[in-house]
Amino acid sequence: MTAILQVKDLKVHFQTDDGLVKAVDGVSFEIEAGKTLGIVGESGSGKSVTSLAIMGLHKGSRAAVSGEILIDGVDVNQATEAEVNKLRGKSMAMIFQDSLAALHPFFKVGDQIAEAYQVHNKVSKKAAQQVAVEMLGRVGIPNPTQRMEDFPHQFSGGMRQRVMIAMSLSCNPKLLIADEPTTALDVTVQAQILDLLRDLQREFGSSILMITHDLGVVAEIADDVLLMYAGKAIERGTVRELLKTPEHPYAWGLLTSIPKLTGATDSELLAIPGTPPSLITLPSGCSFSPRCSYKNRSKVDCESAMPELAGVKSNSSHLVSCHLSETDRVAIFKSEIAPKL
Amino acid sequence: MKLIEAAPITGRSPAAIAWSHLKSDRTAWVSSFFVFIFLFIGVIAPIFPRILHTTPDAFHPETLDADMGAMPIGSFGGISMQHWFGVEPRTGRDIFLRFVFGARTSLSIALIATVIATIIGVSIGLISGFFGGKVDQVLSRLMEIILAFPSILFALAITPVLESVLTRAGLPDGNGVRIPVMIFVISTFGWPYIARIVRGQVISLREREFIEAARALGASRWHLVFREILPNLWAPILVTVALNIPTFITTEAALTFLGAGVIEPTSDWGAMLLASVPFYRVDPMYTFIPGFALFILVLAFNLLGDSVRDALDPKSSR
Amino acid sequence: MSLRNKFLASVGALALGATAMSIAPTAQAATPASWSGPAPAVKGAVTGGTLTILNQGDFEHIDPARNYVGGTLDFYRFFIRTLTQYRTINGKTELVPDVAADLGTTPDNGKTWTFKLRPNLKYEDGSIITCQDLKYGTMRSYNDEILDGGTTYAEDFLQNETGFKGPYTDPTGDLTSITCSPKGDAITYKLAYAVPYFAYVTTFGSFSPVPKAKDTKQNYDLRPVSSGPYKIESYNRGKNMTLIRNKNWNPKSDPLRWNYPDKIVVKFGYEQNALENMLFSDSGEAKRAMSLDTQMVTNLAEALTYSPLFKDRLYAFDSPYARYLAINMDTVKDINVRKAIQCAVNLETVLLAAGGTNAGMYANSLIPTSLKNAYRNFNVCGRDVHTSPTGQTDAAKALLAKSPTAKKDLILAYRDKGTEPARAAAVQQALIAAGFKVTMMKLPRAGYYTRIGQRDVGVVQPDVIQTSWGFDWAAASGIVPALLDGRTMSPTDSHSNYSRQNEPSMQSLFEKADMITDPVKSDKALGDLEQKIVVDFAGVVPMYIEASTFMTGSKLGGVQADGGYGTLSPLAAFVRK
Amino acid sequence: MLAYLVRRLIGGATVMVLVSIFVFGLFFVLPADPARLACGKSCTPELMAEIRHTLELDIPLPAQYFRFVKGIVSGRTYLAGSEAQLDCAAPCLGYSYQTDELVTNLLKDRAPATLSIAFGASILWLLIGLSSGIVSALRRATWIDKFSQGAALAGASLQIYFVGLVLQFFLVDKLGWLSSPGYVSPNDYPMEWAQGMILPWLTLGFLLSAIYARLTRAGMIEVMSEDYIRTARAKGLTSRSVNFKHVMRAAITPIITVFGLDLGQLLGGAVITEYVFNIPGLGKLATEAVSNVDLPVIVGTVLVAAVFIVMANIVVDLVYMILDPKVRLA
Repeated sequence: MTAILQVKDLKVHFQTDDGLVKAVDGVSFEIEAGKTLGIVGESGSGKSVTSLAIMGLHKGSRAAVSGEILIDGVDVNQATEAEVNKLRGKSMAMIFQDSLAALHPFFKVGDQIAEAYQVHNKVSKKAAQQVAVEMLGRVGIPNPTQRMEDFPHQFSGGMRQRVMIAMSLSCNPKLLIADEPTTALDVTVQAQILDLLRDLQREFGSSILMITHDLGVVAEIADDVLLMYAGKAIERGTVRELLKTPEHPYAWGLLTSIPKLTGATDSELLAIPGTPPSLITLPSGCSFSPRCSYKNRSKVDCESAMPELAGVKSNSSHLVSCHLSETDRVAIFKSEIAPKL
Repeated sequence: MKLIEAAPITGRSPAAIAWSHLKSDRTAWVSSFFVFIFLFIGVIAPIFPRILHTTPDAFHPETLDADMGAMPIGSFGGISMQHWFGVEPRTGRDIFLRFVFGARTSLSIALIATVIATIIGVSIGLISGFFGGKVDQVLSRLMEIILAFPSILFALAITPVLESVLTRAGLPDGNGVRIPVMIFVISTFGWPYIARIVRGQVISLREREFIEAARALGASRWHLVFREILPNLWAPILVTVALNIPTFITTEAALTFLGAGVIEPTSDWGAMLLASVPFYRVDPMYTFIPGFALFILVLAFNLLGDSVRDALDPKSSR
Repeated sequence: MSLRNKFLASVGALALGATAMSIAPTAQAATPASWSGPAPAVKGAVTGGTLTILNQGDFEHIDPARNYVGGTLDFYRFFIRTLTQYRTINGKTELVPDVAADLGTTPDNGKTWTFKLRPNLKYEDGSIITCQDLKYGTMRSYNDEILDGGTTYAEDFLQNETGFKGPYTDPTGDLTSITCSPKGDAITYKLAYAVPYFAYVTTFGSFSPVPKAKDTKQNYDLRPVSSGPYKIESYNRGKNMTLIRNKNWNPKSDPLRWNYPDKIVVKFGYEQNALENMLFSDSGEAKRAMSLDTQMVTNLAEALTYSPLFKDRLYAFDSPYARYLAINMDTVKDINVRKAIQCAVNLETVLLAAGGTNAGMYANSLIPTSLKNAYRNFNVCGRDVHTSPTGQTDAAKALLAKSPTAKKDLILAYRDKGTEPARAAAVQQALIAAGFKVTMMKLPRAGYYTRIGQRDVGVVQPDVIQTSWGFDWAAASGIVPALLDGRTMSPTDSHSNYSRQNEPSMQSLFEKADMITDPVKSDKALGDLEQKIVVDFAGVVPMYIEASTFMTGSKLGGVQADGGYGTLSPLAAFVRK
Repeated sequence: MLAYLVRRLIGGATVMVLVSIFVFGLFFVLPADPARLACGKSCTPELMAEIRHTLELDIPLPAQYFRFVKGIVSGRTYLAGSEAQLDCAAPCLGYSYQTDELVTNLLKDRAPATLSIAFGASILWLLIGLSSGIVSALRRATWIDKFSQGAALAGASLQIYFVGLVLQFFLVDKLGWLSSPGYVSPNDYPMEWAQGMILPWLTLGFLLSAIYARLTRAGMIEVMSEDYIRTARAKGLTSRSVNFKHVMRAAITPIITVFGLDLGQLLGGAVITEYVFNIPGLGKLATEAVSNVDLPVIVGTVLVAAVFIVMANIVVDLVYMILDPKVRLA
């Protein structure tokens, strides 16, 4: 198995008037060919920033990016804008959350897709247009030839997201980064888009990096999951591991907060007490400790230091960063969490 | 299904943020300093005649060369210890004093006009934005019409008319009429610009939750407009006003320059520039002093306006 | 632009009309040799070349019946001849017969005038100029509604029992007061009342010959038939006009015209500044050019600074304008106050505001010194203004003290034009210094003279009025009656008697003056009258007689100041090789 | 689209009618009664009445306004039947009290000068404004950005009646690089025309370009932060095509709008420019008319200027529709 993307100790810091914002602070992971990694976390946890860093889209902004982002043997972080441009769209493509904002309002969707194809393939405009039609067809947009001529605002949210997907897949990228692709859509459409993504992934054999705050989405599509909190990875493992036997108190909170059999609801918003910490003045030690209901059970002082991301038991693939001893975690999970799942 | 929303990075009020921005903004300091200086000399103008032992209107024939087209004697338009900025050709009036008192006239007219235009603009903007429908249509059309007027040109045309009307109404001839007329004209053509912006803001605010809430609580319309909406508009209003003052100052100067302004012998920058035109070649200083001063003042106001805008709305380009 | 403001013009006429002067001078006797052509050669003149005239705007009118603009009256003599005309040689201006052969004779002391006519004068087409043409030229000027503009002298002075309305409106009608001698060698005018100075009046265009067959009504303005040394080759209104020699003009028949250039080109549509700068920099066509309507204003100071460079192309001369303040005797009734105003005004600052010593010379009287018989060098406020022009503030205060109750706040009316605001400010300062309170009444150019003359009830009347007067002919009769005779006023309008002077004692003197036959004596009488009104009644404050400063291209010669019209005249101009 | 156009045209028309009523009202509150002015010194009640009749001031106000409008639409005849009958073809704005010329002729005579100014100046200010705006948006916070922003700010704060004189003093009088400003017909003397126009063009171009520089910069910077620009980059487009295709396309629309409106304002008469440089355009005509209380001309010039502004507004809206699909298809 070969890794398409390797991210080592990624740090993205923003210098603001109020101080240094550590949006991403030392995150590492890799994605293997054809696999899907889901990065989960609430807004401000740094997941989107991570995705932009991978696309090299922080270049020319105030962000200070450090660490290694290897794709196709190129370190995006070291590469020049020109070099990254070769990768963008071809080796890695991105689907953004708000498709209305992400598509140019003044250009026809057909042209926008064709453009994406033309960047990396020396072909005539006509040929590119043809590809665009095909892609639109592929992503399931009815009578694509006419729709080519339409402008983004003339599409429904779902259709627009399909356009985004068509555009991102037009050059058959090895890695597809989807930043909350379904958040803006209603539930039924979400399902359709996810199905579409899965089918296309099979068809194109590309890997997907799925950025989301929605465990449901992860369950649907991801093979592995990376759980982020306040710019750090706090738990990592296969979907199964993370959803069935979560190790981190935060993960527990997330899972128990998912209502059973009912649709989306805001009534459970306070399932995890407190609010995420300011990224400027992080709490000392474990950044989750202020909200952790179990920190008193810990033998180590949670405020002392940020716990390492360490393997659970013998299993090397399932990693967690928590001061609670494994036995405590098992105990707590059995007695208090499992029943709620 | 949503998870917990992120909390704001810091909990400071927009005003506090804006103020901290302004304080750290050097341009803002420098420009407001200059603005202050001009306002200051305008205010203390009356002390200068005492210092210089002459008035802005007093003629000084001794400073002119009668046989040379009555141009000032000496270089740079007759600059001397007695006459710091030189003297006017053909009258010998002290340019420094006229400059100082000119600042007084120009600024007070512009500022009063600003206040009036702002009051009208804000209230009309609020009303037409909040009540919408017929009211809005009528008011918007009114603005459209006023904006369709070639303002300077029309101001020129209407000045004598208003003048006669007011004179018949019993106001004294001369500046007693001229100045009110100018203020009226400037604010009349000024307010729609403010109103339009306010209107836009109100329309966007109108549907916001907190207004809905207040409405639900059965607050009266006037309460909504003035208690709920207005307080949320101070930022855009402030910016608009800040950027309008220089426009009004220049309009005042332009009107006077074109002869629809204050009357001899009252000092006014526009009038000084106008009077200097025939001599700009022979006595450049005479043109340069009021012209440059006007430039600095307007520049200062513009810079200040920009700073205020940047401070109040961080999205704006830096 | 105009010799006087147009409104003023008609006023001047009407004023005089109202002034019934009963007796006229004894007719001139012998005809001086100088009355027969040709005009004496100009020193150093060369024939040939093209004279260029650059003007701001087009001529208002060149139809003789409609033209009343100083510069144009002077210029159009190139192709228009009138009954009498002014001749200027070496700075000396005199009245000479033009189409006429003498300056007229009157059997009945000025009510009837007969002029002998020069034999066989020709139009440009070679046809003879007849007495009938002269009569017709006057008759058509009665059609004011079609031929607007021009003087109203003919209508004002000539009898018109039949109520003739002009040849266009009643083609069958006749102006019986003009008759031609059987041989057609003399023309006779019957006046409604005696006008001793009628020979001056006949210098105006309504006394020029127009061939009825060639009269094109309004369009005559575009192509008048020439009787002078040049004829119109082309005339594009608002753009340009070209004059070429008129072969049928005979120099021997003309005592006042020259024809040195082969061609005269007039161009219109230049802006004051641009034009001034062209002449100033003496560049391109401006080398051979002059302007009829553009004085040096902007560049005056510069021109003076380097005057040696310009000495032979800079022309400074007295214009016929007297600049003065009229004190409204209706509203300022107290003599002491009026005298105080007179004392307070500081002629020095006023003249400086006008541009200094080059803008004019201090005046104690409305009558220019050039009118020897009429001018009186009296003191105003006890001082000779020529030597001590500054305001007599203390004297003024003393006078005011004499009548403490009298009104001391004055409205000062002035026109928003040229240096007038600055001058008004000078007056205002002087008055304030003397203890007056002064409100400035700034009035637009148009209708200024109407506004300041209004006496209608309910109209705010100014107390002090800044105005000016340029005489139509060089005689006190062209000044004093128009400006100071109470009889000119109507209940609603002061006409040009802006002082509203109507003192009984003065009016009786005016009536006496009417009786005077001899022009010299009449000048003297009117001079005395003016002195009394200025000194004893302080009805006006004379300030200065205006001087004009013109510039021409360096290659022009023979250009001269014309005393007749107070403008720079191209009549004798020639182009240096 | 068509319906919209019609609606806008009707709207514009109503605005014009209201403007005209308002301006026409000037005739009657005026300080100097035109008849009294024309009547002059020798004014008798009879003469006064006659003049009132000639000027058609002796009929009720609405009737006068109606005739005025009718004159514009289909021409009118003064003193019909009399010897002095005057026919005034449509669009008739009457005769100048000052020069007795047809107002429409005066306007025709003066329009070319104003057009000349607008023509040259607008090209200049677009070029300068856009380019410097783009440069400083792309080279943000560099010295060149700071410089052009400084220049723009200065330009926005300078007054034409000051800059004009200063430039004339140096470029024309002292250095003699330019010939003194003025207007001659480009047909008769194309060279002199250009020479005379350079200074006005430069002055106006520089001052107005300031606004455009600021506008362009702000607009581009705002667009650059848009999601769809990020998308464009994510596609792997070169920064060149991102900036000049994607960013410009979105940033240009408001600039064109402002340009249209400015041009409309200018065509109505560059009052101050013409005044400063002595250029016989519509603005000059208007100022002269005002100082002469020449009502028909005042009304004429104001109306023409208003027409230009209203037209500009409509054109701009249409252009906007073409440029912005959202509006177009809404």
